[in-house]
Amino acid sequence: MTGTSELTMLQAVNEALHVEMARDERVVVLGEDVARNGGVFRATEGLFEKFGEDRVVDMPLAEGAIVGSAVGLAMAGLVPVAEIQFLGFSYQAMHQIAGQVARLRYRSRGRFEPAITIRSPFGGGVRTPELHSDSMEGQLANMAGLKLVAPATAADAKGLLAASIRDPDPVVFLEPLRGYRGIRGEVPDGDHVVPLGEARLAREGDDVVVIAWSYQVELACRVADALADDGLSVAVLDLRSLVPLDLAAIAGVVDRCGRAVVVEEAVQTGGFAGEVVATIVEECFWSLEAPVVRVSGYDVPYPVGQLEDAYVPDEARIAAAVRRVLEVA
Amino acid sequence: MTGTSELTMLQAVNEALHVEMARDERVVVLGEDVARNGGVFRATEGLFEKFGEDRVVDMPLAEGAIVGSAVGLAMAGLVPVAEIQFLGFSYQAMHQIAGQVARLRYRSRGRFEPAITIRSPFGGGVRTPELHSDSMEGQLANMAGLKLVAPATAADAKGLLAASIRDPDPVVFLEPLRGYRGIRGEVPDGDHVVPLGEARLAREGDDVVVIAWSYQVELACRVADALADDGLSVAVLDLRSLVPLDLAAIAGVVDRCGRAVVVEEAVQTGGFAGEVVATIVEECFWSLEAPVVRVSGYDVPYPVGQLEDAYVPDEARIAAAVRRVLEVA
Amino acid sequence: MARPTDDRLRTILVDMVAARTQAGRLWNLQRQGRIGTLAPIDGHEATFAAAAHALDPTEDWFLPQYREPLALQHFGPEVLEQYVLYNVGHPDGSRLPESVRVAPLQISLATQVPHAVGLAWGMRLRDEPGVVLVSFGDGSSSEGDVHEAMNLAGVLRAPVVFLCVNNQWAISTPLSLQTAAASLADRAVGYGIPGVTVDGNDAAAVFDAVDEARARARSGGGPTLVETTVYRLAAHTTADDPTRYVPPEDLEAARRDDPVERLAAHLQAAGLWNDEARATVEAEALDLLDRLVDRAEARTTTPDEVMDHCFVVDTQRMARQRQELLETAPAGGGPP
Amino acid sequence: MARPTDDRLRTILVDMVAARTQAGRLWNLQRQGRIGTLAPIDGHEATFAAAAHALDPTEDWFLPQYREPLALQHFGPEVLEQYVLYNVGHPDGSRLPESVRVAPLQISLATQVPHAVGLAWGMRLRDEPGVVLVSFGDGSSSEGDVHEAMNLAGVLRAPVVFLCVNNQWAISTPLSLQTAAASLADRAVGYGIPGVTVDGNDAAAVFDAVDEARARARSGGGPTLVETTVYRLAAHTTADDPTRYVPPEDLEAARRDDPVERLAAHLQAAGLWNDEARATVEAEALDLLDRLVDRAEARTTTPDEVMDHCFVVDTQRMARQRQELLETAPAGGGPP
Ligand SMILES: Cc1ncc(C[n+]2csc(CCOP(=O)(O)OP(=O)(O)O)c2C)c(N)n1
Ligand SMILES: Cc1ncc(C[n+]2csc(CCOP(=O)(O)OP(=O)(O)O)c2C)c(N)n1
Ligand SMILES: [Mg+2]
Ligand SMILES: [Mg+2]
Repeated sequence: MTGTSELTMLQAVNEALHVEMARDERVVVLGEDVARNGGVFRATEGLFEKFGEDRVVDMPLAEGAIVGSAVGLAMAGLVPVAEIQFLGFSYQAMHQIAGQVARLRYRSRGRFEPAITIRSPFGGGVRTPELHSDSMEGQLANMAGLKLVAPATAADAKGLLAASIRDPDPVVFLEPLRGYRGIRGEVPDGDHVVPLGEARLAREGDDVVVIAWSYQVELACRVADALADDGLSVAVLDLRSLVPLDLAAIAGVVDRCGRAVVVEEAVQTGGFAGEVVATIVEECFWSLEAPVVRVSGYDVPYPVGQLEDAYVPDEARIAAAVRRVLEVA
Repeated sequence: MTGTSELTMLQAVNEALHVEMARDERVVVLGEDVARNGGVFRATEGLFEKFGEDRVVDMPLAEGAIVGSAVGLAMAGLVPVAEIQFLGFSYQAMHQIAGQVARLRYRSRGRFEPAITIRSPFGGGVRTPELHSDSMEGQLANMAGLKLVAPATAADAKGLLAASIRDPDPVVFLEPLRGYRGIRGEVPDGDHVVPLGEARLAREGDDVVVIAWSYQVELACRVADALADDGLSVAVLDLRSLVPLDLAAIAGVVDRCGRAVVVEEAVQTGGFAGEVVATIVEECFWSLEAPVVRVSGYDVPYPVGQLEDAYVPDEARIAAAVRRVLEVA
Repeated sequence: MARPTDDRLRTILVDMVAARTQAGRLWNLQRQGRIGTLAPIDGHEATFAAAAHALDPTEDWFLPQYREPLALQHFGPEVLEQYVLYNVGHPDGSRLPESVRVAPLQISLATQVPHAVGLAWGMRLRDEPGVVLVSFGDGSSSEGDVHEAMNLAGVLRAPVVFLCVNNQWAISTPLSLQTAAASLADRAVGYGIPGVTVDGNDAAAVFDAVDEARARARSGGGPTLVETTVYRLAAHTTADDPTRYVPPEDLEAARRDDPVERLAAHLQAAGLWNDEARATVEAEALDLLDRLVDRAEARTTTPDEVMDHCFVVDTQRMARQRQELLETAPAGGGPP
Repeated sequence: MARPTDDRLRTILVDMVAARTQAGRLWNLQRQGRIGTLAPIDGHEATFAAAAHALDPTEDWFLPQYREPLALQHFGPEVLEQYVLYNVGHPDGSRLPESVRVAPLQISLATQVPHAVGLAWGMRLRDEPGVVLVSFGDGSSSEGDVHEAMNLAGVLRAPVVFLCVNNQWAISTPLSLQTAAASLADRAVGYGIPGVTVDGNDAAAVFDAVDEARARARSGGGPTLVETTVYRLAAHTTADDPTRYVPPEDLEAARRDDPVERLAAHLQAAGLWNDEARATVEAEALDLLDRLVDRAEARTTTPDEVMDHCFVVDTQRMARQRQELLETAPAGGGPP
């Protein structure tokens, strides 16, 4: 059990589910098309066959009931892992997510344990229909009582999902659509847990840091590698979890670099990048040698296919922002 | 029609509704208890009697249907003004607000006009039960396609509500519970419109600016007045509308003062104050003489009565933040 | 199913009278500013008390909306004690001991209905024998959550009793503006589950219906929708003025069919009840309530309790907020 | 209500055959990478085409889910034209001219159902005579929106026809896991409205049912729920592999009751249809589609169109974003 295997992010997610269901019989997987079909992306493939229809459940098409019944399952002492087929449809369940999942422990003063994980694919770049690509981190982060996790590598997808399922607090776990097959890497076999709340320095660097999460880390790393050829030393900080946010890691790298770019795919206004900028101002204002720059989606709904490339932050926009921040005297 | 009257904020809201319904027969008011009862706070008092049951409608208890049918009314060319009884229950309608209201024009490429206003009381300080006091500006601001308006005075409540109803874009209009009876002032009689997107300098000042909206402007002004006795010159900028955000006004006052405090009542992480800080960094970083400080709610759900005072930002916390920002050399 | 014995009905009546009496005292305390907004129970006593008595508090769950607690004595004295604490605004008021199978009040209407389905389903997965009763109003029945939950329960054959308490009003909205359905129990057929409407002022009928639904659920027969028709005899809450919208003649008529008086008359005829018994129950109820109010008012909070029980361990930011709070917050809170 | 004439049925069949033919071609285009994910129509033709024909496109509205457009020729040729444009990923594909009373496809399932109620209500407020038909699947019927909307429509007596297209599947989820209801039309009684189930492979029966519901709505009789039972004969979408979950024998049986073949046989017997007619319709349908595809592929976008039609006037920030976009974005988009 000490080796590694090369997996896509999707396979890593699937493996984490297999390991956690085998490890803890309280774990129950529920969602639309998760059982017999193994999920529309195959993230839950093989679970139904292995763990049976009591623990892997195809639900009626009603996100409110998926999340709402997960609350009840948690009250019964189970550990539900609910899938929302695409994050944009979590709006249908927001009253249960923000009002119930996030507050079950708080309301009951610790009596009930909301050991609930809500997994959902999100983000663009793959020409999905409306609402399939929406990024909502900023909104979810503002719902107190939820943890919010967004891995950028296959290994982290496995290790952070395991940690999320084991965590006694509720976690919204975001899986980048583009990463499902587009990100692969060595993943530890068997038990593999990455603690929540610790950022990861994806690239060392001293001139400027790009702070990102999820698929944008992949883009940022490519930019860092490309700019290294120009002699620029670009650090990349992968936040990994937005709540809890690793304040110390942010401060550490910004203190060192003095310049920062924050990348996200969501609508800019009210997005989580703004939170990161505010955090930088609070934690290490005096280290800043230039204004922090956000690279975000624009302030319009996520568009249809032909306009997607215009909307989604790409390497060129990130590189331009990095250069802009570095140009400031 | 050129005089003014002293009104509470609640009366100002009510007056705006009366004026707009009389002015434009396409305006329809719908919500829970808005007709025969005149609203649980009496914001819609007298409308049912004056405009009849076709235009002032008590709806079944279903926020999704209130907002969802408002979308249909707008498609029919009407101008719905929907009330969500307390903002915390807008979660029940979030799929309609974020996914439908906000995107009706965008999706139909301008065919349908979402001239929809969603009014809702929000904010704490009056010992309401759970979810009645939640502040959700950060979340709503991140839903592209929505305007977001939050008046701080009685006159603005009337003028901005009129502007919101007349606006062809959808507006979420936030009314502070504490302000309903706690804020009063001179309000122009008859037609009174305050354009959306223009901040208001509520207090002149040169040393530091407190940026706020809704009831927090009231608190900020009291702090500014109190600190004036100590010889401190504290400006207060009332954003009035969060989307569109008045970037020029923010830049102008921060450039002048060099120091800023942003106040909001919501959960800090992911709240709109973070957006304001990021905006300041983008617009006027080089003017900053000290880190911008946020005064916010804490990162927990809005609490029950006895813990409310510990949670809600008050004058003492705002004053302490102002002093802290001023102390930075 | 067997009609409840008169002895059982007497226990139910005792609970109902106590609830009515305590509701009156709480109303006055609210008017004196000693407790927060209150939702009176008047008119719902038979439904809530009888439904509770049809359950086994050691195995079954009761998931309430917000009016129920005064009539849930069958689930243990802690329900009332914590309800009083809740009403003085103390956060611990929403916590019941592990042994009490009652959930906190639900303010976000109807959201507890899918919880009930999940809880019942979870109990079955854990081979626990109990059922879950979830209570919600006629107004709440319009929320999507109720539909999604009843449909899911039908598919899962979850051991749930859906208790729809139709008191004809949702604040100011009468049933006729709430739905065009002839009966809310008619919803059941759309989920392939049994549905029944009973007179909610008839404690025996409610007991019967819930008892039958419970037996069905326990034997694997799945969920049942039980609608009880009652009339809200008081204001929606202390913040409401029903004279603005309730037709006085309707209220008058409903008062003539008061559930407490009806059961009292029946038991009086059976020789099991009289004015003296009532006076004793009322006096004890008030005495108990007053003691609980005193006790609740004596409890305080420290400001940083606002941070407790959000996460198991504070995040870095929360830890700092806790620190700031201890330094800056006004002294601990107390009753209103 | 009168059964549709055979002439009317022939028009419906022409639309159905065209739809089936075009769906096949679109499937191939998707496989060639020329269009995006597609939801085939196979098995739904009779329901959609007959329902459309029972409406008056100059007065009534059709609010679709996402499979319908190929069979909505009755509402005008623009429906197909824009659908093709939609499928090549062009934003204008969701815009129909003012004269075409069809809403854009709805991806967020069931959210269009309350829209229909508001639209119908609004038309009545404006003294317009039309009705609104809203179409949604068996899977979508589990969403809270459907409940809230049908209940509201019952109260308002809104002129709406709820067309629940029960094709036995929601992606991989069979009806038996979707609901325990014997029929989805059984939901109607819970809202005090009429509900009827018809064989959705029988174009005449669908026409009848919608015609009757429409007449009721127009005469102030309020909404009707019409469930049509059909079978999804193809994959859920081009991204789906139904062999993982559809029992082959069920599919085989359903294929034997193909709605297109059934109506063709009827009209052939009546002397109104033959292989030649079919060949002509198919050829014309393909020809039309190919022209529309060519035309759609020839259209492009400029990057800053992504900012259009969000607000009437860009906010300050949006104006800057538009500027940045024009400077940095990759050249205009085209088909996939
Ligand atoms: C989701 C939601 N919407 C609105 C409210 C505000 N509200 C509180 S009680 C109430 C009426 C409830 O009526 P019903 O369900 O019939 O219960 P009753 O008060 O009659 O017992 C409303 C609208 C709420 N608490 N939650
Ligand atoms: C609110 C929402 N949840 C989930 C999805 C993902 N999804 C797309 S189609 C579909 C199944 C729809 O089934 P049904 O309503 O029966 O329509 P059909 O595809 O059978 O025509 C699902 C789950 C979605 N688009 N919207
Ligand atoms: Mg009621
Ligand atoms: Mg279907």
